[in-house]
Amino acid sequence: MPEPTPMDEETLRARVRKLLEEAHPETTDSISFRQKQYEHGLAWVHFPEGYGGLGLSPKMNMIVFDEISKHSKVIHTTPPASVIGIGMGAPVVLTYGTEEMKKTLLPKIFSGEEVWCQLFSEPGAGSDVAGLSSLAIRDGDEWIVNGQKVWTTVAHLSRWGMLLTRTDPDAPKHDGLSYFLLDMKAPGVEVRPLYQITGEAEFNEVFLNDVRIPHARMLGQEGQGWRVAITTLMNERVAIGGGGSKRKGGGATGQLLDVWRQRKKGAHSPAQEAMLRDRVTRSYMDNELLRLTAQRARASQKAGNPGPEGSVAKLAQAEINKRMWETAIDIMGSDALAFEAGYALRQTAGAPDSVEGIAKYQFLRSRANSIEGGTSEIMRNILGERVLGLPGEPRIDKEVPWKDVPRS
Amino acid sequence: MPEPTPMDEETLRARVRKLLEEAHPETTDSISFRQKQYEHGLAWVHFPEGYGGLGLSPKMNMIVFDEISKHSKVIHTTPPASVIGIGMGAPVVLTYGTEEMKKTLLPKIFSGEEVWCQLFSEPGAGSDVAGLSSLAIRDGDEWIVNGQKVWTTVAHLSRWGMLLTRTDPDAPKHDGLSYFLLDMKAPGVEVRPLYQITGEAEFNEVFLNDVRIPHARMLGQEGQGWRVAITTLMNERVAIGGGGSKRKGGGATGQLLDVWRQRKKGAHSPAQEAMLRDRVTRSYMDNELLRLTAQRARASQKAGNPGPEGSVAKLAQAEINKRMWETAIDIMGSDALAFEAGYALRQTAGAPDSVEGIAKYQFLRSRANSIEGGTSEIMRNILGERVLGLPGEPRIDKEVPWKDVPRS
Amino acid sequence: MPIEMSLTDEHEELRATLRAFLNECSDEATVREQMSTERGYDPDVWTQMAEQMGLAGLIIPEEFGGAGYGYVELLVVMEEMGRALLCSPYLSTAVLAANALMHCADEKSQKELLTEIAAGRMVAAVAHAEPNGRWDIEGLEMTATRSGDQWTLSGEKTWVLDGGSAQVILVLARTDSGLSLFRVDPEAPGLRREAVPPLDLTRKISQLHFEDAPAELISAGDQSANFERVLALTTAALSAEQMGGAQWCLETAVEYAKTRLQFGRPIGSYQAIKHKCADMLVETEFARSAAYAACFAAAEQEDDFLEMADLAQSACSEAFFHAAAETIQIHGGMGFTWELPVHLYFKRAKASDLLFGDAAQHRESLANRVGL
Amino acid sequence: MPIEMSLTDEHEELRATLRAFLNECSDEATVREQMSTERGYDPDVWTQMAEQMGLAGLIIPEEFGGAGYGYVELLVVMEEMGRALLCSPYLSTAVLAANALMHCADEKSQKELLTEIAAGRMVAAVAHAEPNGRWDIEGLEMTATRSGDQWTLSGEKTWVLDGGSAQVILVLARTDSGLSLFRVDPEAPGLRREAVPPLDLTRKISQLHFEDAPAELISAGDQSANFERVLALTTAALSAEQMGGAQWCLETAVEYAKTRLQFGRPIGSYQAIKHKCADMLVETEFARSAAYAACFAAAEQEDDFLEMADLAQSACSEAFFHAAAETIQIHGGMGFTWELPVHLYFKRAKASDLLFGDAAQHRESLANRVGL
Repeated sequence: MPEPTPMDEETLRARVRKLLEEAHPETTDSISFRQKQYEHGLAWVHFPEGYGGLGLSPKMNMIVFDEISKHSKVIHTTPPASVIGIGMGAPVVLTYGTEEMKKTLLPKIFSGEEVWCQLFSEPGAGSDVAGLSSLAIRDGDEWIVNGQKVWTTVAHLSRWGMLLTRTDPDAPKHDGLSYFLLDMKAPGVEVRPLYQITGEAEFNEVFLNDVRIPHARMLGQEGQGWRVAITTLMNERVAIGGGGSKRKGGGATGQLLDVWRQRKKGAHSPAQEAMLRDRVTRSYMDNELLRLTAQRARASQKAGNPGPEGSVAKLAQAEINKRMWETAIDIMGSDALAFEAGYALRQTAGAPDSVEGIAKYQFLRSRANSIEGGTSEIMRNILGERVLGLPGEPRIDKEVPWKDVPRS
Repeated sequence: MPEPTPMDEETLRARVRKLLEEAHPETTDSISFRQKQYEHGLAWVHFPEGYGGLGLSPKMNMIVFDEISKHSKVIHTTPPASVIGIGMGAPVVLTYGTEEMKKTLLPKIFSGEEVWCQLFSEPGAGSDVAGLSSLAIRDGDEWIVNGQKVWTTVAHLSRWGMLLTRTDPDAPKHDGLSYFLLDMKAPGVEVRPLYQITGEAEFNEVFLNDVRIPHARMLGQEGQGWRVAITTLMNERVAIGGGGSKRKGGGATGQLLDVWRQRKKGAHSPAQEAMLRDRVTRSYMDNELLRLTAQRARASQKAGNPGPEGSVAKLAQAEINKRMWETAIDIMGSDALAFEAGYALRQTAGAPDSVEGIAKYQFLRSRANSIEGGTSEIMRNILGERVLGLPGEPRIDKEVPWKDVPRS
Repeated sequence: MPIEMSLTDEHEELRATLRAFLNECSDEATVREQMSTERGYDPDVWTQMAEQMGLAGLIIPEEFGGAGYGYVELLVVMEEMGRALLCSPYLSTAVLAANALMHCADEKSQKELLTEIAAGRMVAAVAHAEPNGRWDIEGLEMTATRSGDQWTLSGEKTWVLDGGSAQVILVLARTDSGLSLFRVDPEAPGLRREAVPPLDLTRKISQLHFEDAPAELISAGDQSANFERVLALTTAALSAEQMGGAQWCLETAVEYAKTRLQFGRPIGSYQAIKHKCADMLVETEFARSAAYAACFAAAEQEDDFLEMADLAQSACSEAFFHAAAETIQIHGGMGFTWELPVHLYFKRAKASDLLFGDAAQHRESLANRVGL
Repeated sequence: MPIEMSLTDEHEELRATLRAFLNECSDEATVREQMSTERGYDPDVWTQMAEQMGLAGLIIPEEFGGAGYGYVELLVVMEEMGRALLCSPYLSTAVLAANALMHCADEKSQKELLTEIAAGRMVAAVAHAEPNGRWDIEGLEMTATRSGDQWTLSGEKTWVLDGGSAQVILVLARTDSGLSLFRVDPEAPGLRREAVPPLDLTRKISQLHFEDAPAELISAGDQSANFERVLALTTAALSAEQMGGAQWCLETAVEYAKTRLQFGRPIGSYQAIKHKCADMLVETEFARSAAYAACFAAAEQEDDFLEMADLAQSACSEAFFHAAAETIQIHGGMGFTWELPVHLYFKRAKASDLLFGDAAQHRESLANRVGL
């Protein structure tokens, strides 16, 4: 990325006001407004000029937001389905895409016209993403892909998929992968919802049957897909390791406290109340510690001494969440025998409307916290090896051809 | 061991009465009585005749004990220092010793005249006993041994040591070991107490400097020491995995309940009392579950279907003990800031005389429970691999010469 | 008196027969089919269990058409049913209602109702808990109203197992003589039965609204102590079911850990997974000891039975929940999908824990009994 | 107001200086030597810490000869002292007594005593807890007796830090105006000081028996709220010490896990050990956040300081104890020998937890403050 050119805050604010003169959020729909925002270089100001940015520091994106807020009650923020495209798709296109890709794809990613999804995980390759076995075989100017992807958010809404697939089974596993832009409307691409413990399908399975992809849609070099994918994964992990509420007693803690305060009086013996209260206090503490650790992480980052606080959060939060919602259920006691939301299989959940409803939903949903975005076991490996410098285990899957590595 | 010859209970009881006519515990000192007991084949009735036994089933040892109890108020049970000699030394001598060894050593093991110790563990070889690095080099009819042993109970009282040492560094680690009877009075054998967290030294370190052992004192073949040692280790593990009290609320549980019942009234808030009471109840339950599991294990054994219950006990008990004594400390609260027993370094501990004193001592001592006789980590490996059949980890220390295996 | 806790060859035969039956009638597809119905079980299978296998009347005395077996047989049956996640009114009818009738009801009702239950012709629900959220005997507050020879009931009963499909409802309510047992016709005027959407789809629950509903008094004298025993007998049986569920989780997790490869080797070869499995084994074996102790104590009418039932509920609830949670974790992403059955066990585990008061409450009850 | 919790370069310099000093004056051999003395510390080192490094008066205002620093500097100091297991009257004198004087005493006494403390000429002990086992303000029951202008004290005070070697004893006792602070000469008639054999050899404690011992009243009005704050300030500082201890354990365990080989590879390459270390890291980092939050809140006089002190005591006590316990486990057999220093940290951890009311009590206090 080019060095940010200096532009002072006031100049930037003036440009925002100019955009608002052309299109005002209160009178323009989201897509149209965001198209204009892109044209003005105010989509992501840290991108280069001509690609929706102005070559500024990433911090200055806040100023755009702030200036729009000043002049409009309506804010056209990132559409939920576009989070992946904007967070992961756009940087990848910018770094590895052709000029034509950048020009055609980036505006529609930002505007929300085209949703993107990420096609890395496979049923046989969970923690071991690089062990994936979908296979692309070259056929003239095209590749023919077969395989199955899983855990694909918004696949059913997507126009484009970021596909990581094997192109050389004879190479060691990390070296035989390539990265493609997949047209999700192409023949042979089939998307099926994957229902979870709650009955919702936040994710999809994507089946690829003889799907043809032009060679020109490969991002990065052949066999260098892992390197391209790594950037994407880094962004994902940061996105998931939230770090709890920013406000004391806020967020999930607040919901737990509501469950506690609204508990049925007399349902628990005094001793049971004392123990539940201690568990609630522990959860309160846990969330405070997450919050304070995130705060400390920001301070260290700012001071230029990033510590291990960030990596710690993902692991801790998963366990903290599960414990917290278990406590909420035990506070409700037998009232938790009823699951009012029901289990109708559905693609998107309506948010439960009571604190008890939220707690019951989260009790189930939170089981995934220690799995999604890196299992707690993998996170402990990462903390142990990358942060503490402990040695790795003997590996039998490296430096041998992928096809010779045992797999299930 | 030969098939037990049938001898009915009454005949055996008659033989015991005959022994008692010759020497009565109430009028004979322990050593003299146990010498006679040996001569009569009533030391370990499952040993062959002529070696302190009668070739009976091991169960029949109980009858000897029972008959003696009937006729004597004094019972000369196993002297504490002889537990290892009797439990591990005698079987090894019986299986691997020469006729002369059996004749000279077994009577003195049983009588308590000669104490035995076990010299397997080394500072560099804890969980990985077979990785040990003390080395014996052949010199004519003798071996010259150098190295250091550790965790040697009663070494300072011992006449004989069961020594496992390396005789071939070029062989894979299990194949290069030999097993010797070591004269603990030999020049070059130095015993030093190893003090623990409590200030006591239950164990010793044993330093071997150019110690000469006649080749004739090798038990089993050269290079087959591991096989000889295995028998010994099996006995040890059984001895440690106790399985808790046999009586409801007895043993350590009883001591915890005493601490709980004698707690200082008013020192804890009602909520704290409720939580401590729950922890006490959990410990009570844990010990009940240990007791019931041991009971179930005995029943399965009897029914001829031994299950995993036995292996489970060692792991569970270690964690249960640590948790239990932590609870006792927290009940005492600030009173646990005082350690009345003091930490004077000493070879044997006087038992503390109050329940609080016992609890404080055990709080410290129990930290070793998850280490001694197999760490909890090793026990989990054993349960996972041997009981559940889960695959082992890749090994880099097998099938290569011991000298090429990295070690600290 | 120490109990000799071991199963005989006959018990193992019973287990084998039952497992074969459940492999057939409670395979995963059947469980999913039944749990999505309103009734929640297949009445034909229920009849079959009663008629062909004598299961409905397993613990009902022979004089009432039952098999006259005891709690050791029930232990085996519940363990297997828990393992197979059977959708069935077994707990409500053959355990809770049968015990309530055997311990609290008059002979006439025993004869009439137990015979029907044993024959598989009647599903019976027991209505005891109330909206106050309590599970102890003192928490039962509904009071019956008498006018002449007629009794009526008003108020609410919650978490009634199979209350929606039962052919008879047994209601606990207070009268001048103390806690009493009533028989109510499910179609009685003034009784409204409302299905509750359950956390655990494999066990259906209802809320019952009574408004001057006619009821027949079928007990004599205060049933507090008797019904406390009924609840303990029910949790003892349930604990065996929970232990069976934990055992399924352990086996399923271990099997997956052996066959699922990541980074070129089975995930069960990694200590993180291996040690989880080892800890599950310990907890499951302890749960087994607890369930055995409670059921053997019930069978032998040991003095410490109530204590053992508390111990078993607490140990087995936690063991099953932990086992189900770890089994999800060991399965990774697939573990929390609807597609795999693990989540069904997870929900069953939590619901079973909450059903008669949770593990912590039973620990408190145990502490009270032991005098801590 | 959110606090910006980060250390400046000056703080890091302070840390580096202190660490160099402690490497010299609190190496393992010195700790073992000092802990086996009756006094429990080296008075020369104490003087040096005061005179050369200004540590004794770190938080004492400059007007009383102190350095006039705040709680952020104290955070750094306590963390390093905890890491080095320093044997010193620092907690008793420079933290607890200094805070008691600063918050509860009259100006004359402040001037007199704080100056002496800052100069390193006086070790001071605070006597508050009593044999009833309570650590809350209401638990302080000793009542001072007045006759004319003279006050005398009778009764017992327990767990007095450095009570045996102190040159002044500050006693909390009740008078008509409420909780009050008294100054007692250690050599006063009627005062008997009894050394208590401590669980944690590195911190000496005494029991004080008062029998009509003359005392000087040095506070005005009820000091309950002030002394509650003093205790919170002390636990906040102690939590930083505990966090430093946990950090030592983590580093020591990790270092051992890297170098100890079993079965041909470092034990830290096994997940059983690696994951233990990772969990220790999480807990230690959380403890650091808690200690920082409490000490920064103290420094900034935030409204939520008392809450943060409770949080810190609870989090740091548990983190230190777990870290020490796991460090023993990771070291295997050697971990519980006298020879290795791990056991000293283990004992320090438990004693520090118990010293001002344990983690569970502080959670209850936190719940009260937050209104749960």
